[in-house]
Amino acid sequence: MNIDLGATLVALMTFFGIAALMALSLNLEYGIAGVPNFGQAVFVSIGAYTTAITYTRLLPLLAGKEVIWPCGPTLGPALQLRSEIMRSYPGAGFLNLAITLVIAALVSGLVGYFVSRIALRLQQEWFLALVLLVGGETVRIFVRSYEPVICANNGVSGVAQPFAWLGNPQLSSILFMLLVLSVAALTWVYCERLVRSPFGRLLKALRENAAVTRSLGKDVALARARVMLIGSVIAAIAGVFFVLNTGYISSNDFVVTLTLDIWVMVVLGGLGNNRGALLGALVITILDRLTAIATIQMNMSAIDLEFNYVRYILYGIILLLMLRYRPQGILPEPARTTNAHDLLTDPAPHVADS
Amino acid sequence: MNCRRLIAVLLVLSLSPVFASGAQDNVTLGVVMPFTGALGSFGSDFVRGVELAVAQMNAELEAAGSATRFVTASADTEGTPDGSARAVQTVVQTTGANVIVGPLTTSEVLGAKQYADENGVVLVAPASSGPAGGIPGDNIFRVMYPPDTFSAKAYARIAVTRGYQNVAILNLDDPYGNGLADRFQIEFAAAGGGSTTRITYTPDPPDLSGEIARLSADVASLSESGETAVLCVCFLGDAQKALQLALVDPLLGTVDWIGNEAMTAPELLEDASVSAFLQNADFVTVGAYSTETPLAARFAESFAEHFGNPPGPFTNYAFDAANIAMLSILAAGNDGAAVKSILPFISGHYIGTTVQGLLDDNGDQAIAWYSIYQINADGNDFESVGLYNGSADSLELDG
Amino acid sequence: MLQIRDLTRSFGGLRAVDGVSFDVGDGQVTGLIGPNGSGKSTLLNLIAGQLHPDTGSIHFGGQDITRSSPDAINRLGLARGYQDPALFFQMSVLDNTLLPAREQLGESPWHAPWHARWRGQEQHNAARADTLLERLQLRDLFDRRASDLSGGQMKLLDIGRSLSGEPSMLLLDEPTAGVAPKLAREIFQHIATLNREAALSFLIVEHRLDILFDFVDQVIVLHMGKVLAAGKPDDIVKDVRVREVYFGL
Amino acid sequence: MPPALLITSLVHSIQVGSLYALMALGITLTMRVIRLPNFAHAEFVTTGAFTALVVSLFLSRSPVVILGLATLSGALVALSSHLLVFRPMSRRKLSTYSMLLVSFAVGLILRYVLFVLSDYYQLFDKRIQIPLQILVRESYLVLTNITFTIVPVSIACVIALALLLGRTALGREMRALASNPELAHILGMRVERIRSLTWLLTGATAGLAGALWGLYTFVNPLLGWLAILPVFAAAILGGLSSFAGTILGAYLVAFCENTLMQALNHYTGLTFSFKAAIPFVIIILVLLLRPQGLTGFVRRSGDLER
Repeated sequence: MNIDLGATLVALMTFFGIAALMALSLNLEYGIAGVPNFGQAVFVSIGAYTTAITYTRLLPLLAGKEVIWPCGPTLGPALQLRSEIMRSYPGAGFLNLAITLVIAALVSGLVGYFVSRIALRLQQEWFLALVLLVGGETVRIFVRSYEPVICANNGVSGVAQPFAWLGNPQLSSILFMLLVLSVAALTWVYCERLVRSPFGRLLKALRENAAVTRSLGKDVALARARVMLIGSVIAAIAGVFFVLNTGYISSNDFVVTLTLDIWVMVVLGGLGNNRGALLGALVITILDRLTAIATIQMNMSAIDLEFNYVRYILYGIILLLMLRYRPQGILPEPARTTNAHDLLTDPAPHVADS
Repeated sequence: MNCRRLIAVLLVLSLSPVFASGAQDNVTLGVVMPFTGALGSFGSDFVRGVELAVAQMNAELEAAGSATRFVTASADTEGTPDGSARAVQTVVQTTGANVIVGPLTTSEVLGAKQYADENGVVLVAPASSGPAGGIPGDNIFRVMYPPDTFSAKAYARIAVTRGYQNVAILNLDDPYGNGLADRFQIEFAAAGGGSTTRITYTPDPPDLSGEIARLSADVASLSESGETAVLCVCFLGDAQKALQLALVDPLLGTVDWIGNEAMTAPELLEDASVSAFLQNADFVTVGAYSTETPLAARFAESFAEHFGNPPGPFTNYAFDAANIAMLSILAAGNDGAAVKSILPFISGHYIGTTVQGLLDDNGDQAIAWYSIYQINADGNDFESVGLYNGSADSLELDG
Repeated sequence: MLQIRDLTRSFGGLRAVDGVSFDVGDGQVTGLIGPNGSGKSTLLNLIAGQLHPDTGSIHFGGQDITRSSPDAINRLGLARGYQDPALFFQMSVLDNTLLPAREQLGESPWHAPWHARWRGQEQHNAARADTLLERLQLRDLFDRRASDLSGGQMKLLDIGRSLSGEPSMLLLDEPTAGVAPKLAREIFQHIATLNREAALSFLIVEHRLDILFDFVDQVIVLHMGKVLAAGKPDDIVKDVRVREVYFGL
Repeated sequence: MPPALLITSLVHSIQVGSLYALMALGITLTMRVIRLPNFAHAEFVTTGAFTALVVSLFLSRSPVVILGLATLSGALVALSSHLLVFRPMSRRKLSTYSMLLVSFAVGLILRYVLFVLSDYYQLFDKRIQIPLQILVRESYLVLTNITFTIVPVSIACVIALALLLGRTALGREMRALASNPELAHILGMRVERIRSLTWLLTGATAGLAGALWGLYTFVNPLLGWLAILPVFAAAILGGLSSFAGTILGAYLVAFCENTLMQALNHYTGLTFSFKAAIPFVIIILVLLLRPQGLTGFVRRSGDLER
């Protein structure tokens, strides 16, 4: 078999960067703050749908062209136009990407913020999980039934990644991978800093006992809304890269299974540990690619077993085994997660008793 | 013109550079099809069509003393556009394939388009016919099965010829179903038809009861202004669900039904009550061109010999597509850009199981012949009762 | 400091708190006693804002807090402790103590990623927490997870954590429950010290009357949701009704 | 709205409502007694449907045998997932969300095992082999033997379950466990036995519901999964506490999905693609506006539960 190792690695790392963003987002929300976001797919999809709208409506304007309705009979010409712009107007492409990221982050952040605010009305805690789960499906059904967003079931194709104009697929995919990985790295640093700050301490307190945290004078609702806002922004950015990577936006991607995949990454890696989230994302990405390659191998060696089904069974078994034997994950949350301890071991701030 | 002779000619042409360079190589032919999901059984059958073509080609190559052998690498699209994009990516990156047979549906084709165009990968799609996929200059070739701009005309002609004033449409809400239904409405109006109504259903519907009840109401209101028929543009499984509900509907059994090519399947008639219902509804479908070249019989025979069961519907198209892809690779080498430029030529000179693979500017099949099918007297299979020539817009019905 | 007037709260048909009124003065230590089911815990929850009364009013420091949320009440300077120490068991002793500190810049996600903005304040808070832990003899354990502490230490940390928010009054629910007698007395000595030095007021629900009566300024006896008696510890001990219902004499 | 449309959609509402009621009761029971929002319930249903299909293909076409074996298979799958997964897991004292994830995982595994099996044996989208007969045909009203199986069997099963819970010792014990597990332990009830019986009972109703569902449409591995969210909607609408509420919720969701959807389509042109969203919108609205459900006996908001 003739594996293109370089390209496989680039694709793997790009996937990993995107998965890492999703996992970091959920780790912040559930791992650290204990908000059971079973609607991750919605926030990722907000990034995707924003991309669909900007690439079909805004991109032609930025390149000084007339907008062609992206769906129905004009689907072909609109797609041609997009590809042409992405090939010959790199400036418009980058500007469009920047605007997409900003809009996606804003919309998703606001949705996350308000969902969390509204969800406080819910009486039993797990109702929140259910509302988010079901809310995700509702958004998806709406988008796939209402043409103007992503042409309903058709989806939007031809959302090229921003380096497509280079005309060299290897180089442009490497550059895109670097872009995704650097955004993921920045996000990781940001999340680590959050976790080690008093904000992180507040979130962990919230996770352990929200009622007590509240009685200690903390605005629990606000903290929850804020962490949902940040998590949602990260998820939306992941969503933008997700669709740029496949080049296609379809409502089929943002089903409950996507949310479940992200949960598996975080639980596998270690709830409450950002490194764990990254590790979980890496393991799942590799597993995903390996099973994909294995499927091809099996087809080539004429084994008549549909490995794509087996893949989901594997997911389920891994998740069960993890929850059973290592509920804290591969890399459990460290006991010391804030920097305060360093302050105390440091003799300087030890002031005299009053 | 015979396929083998063409192969022989091409071999002489193409193998000389291979020998000259001394390369002895396995060339990977990618296959991207839905193996899971609602269309899974189609995909598995299509892969067998491709494997048969590859086995035959390899035998010929060996007999001719060539060192080249084809191997297939197949990946699952899960029947979705995004799954298709990922499958193409995986096959290309992990096997070095530059030419891929597949995917199946138009939405899957459009899903993989971005990656294929960007990375110079050629997709040879055997059965995609949605008008939305007709884009000039891209890396997608839809050989053998003509685009639905033609079949829509066939449906319109049938409806008008049979004297239906109105048509109630039930169609799949995807680029294929919508494309065909859109075109049908235009062509039906142009051919002098009356009113049409449309109900679209979401892919993989768990239950079509609402849609069928609505269809019945549409039929009721359309019938007031003249004879009405139902046009069902559905995948086979969905059609079966729809028909089960139609069986007990007081109205839907009283009008005629027209079906799309996916409904030209004997499985549909396994249920005796459905078979009776459709016979009573004067059921007619527009399907794949049934007149077979000598290759078709050989294909069916060797397929049955190889896999122990007869080929499924459209499997011969996968066989043809694989042959076109392999011949193009033999002629131009395993290189996307080269294959892209030579494929229309090779395809145009390839006589497949039904027709020659002449392509238009969009890289789509240009010969648009369809057979018109009705249920046979035994009620267990379909038989061809006529022919529609899309290029000439002529409909001939037997008897 | 704390004025409670005609407070009533029912659960279903049961009147858990029934027309309770009393005051806690500035710098006073008040004991709240009564048999099981007399409504003490409900009363505490009502004051802390975890429950809201059906009728009546609660004023704290001149402000009406009858329907305020627990966090708002805490921010006004009325903190509460828990009977079963409701610590953040997965967090360290120090983090538990630091959490309630007020106006933390680093608690806003906008400042949180930038160390420099909140490091100074955190150092200041850590120094205060250090003093507090020292006083409660928990200084050496600052790095431990709260779940690793002994029962008595947990009680102390619970008090320490409440204090770290710099309240002016503390509600304590059986601070010595399940604690050895020696430590129980120590806990009350801490309370007395805090009351003396920091002018903190206390409202303490307690079963150990022997210790409690040595440290409080005022005792309120609750029975069947009503105030049975209120007054100085010596008077309460002599009160016939209290002896009847409470001591069974 | 044309009368034909109204009558047909009402018949569908009643059929689907009966099926939803049967499934939602299982969900409610697990939720109350086991305290688990059990998503694997979907796959217990699917297992029942497949059992019914296989029995009807190879063993017997008698409805009693088909439904009986399907019920049995649901009960067995539920009990074995309890013994193999849920019971060991619950000893780990996982949070509700982790348990929800566990039930997701169990469902995922079962679902794809069914996928592999039906792929291997070519069982996709087959019908349970009970021939369709039209029993009543009165102008717009058409009723088949399927309707006359689904509706009475579901209702009988629901009534039987209600009697079991209301009138028997086991039912009393289950209710006690539901309302106060600690007390049930202290009172020396055989909690483990009651839990196992609860799983057996929910599994049995799920298996039966699956077979009936398979009669109504086609059998495929996604059958239960596609129905589980509307069923949760029904259960929540009923307040997750009372049987009457759950049944009411189930018929209401079915009514909205069928008759209301039909009306919306007729008067506003809303396409049927939105149909699946209707119960979800209901769940969200109910949870936000009236968290105690239709008949809720849950405590007032703003109290300790927060």
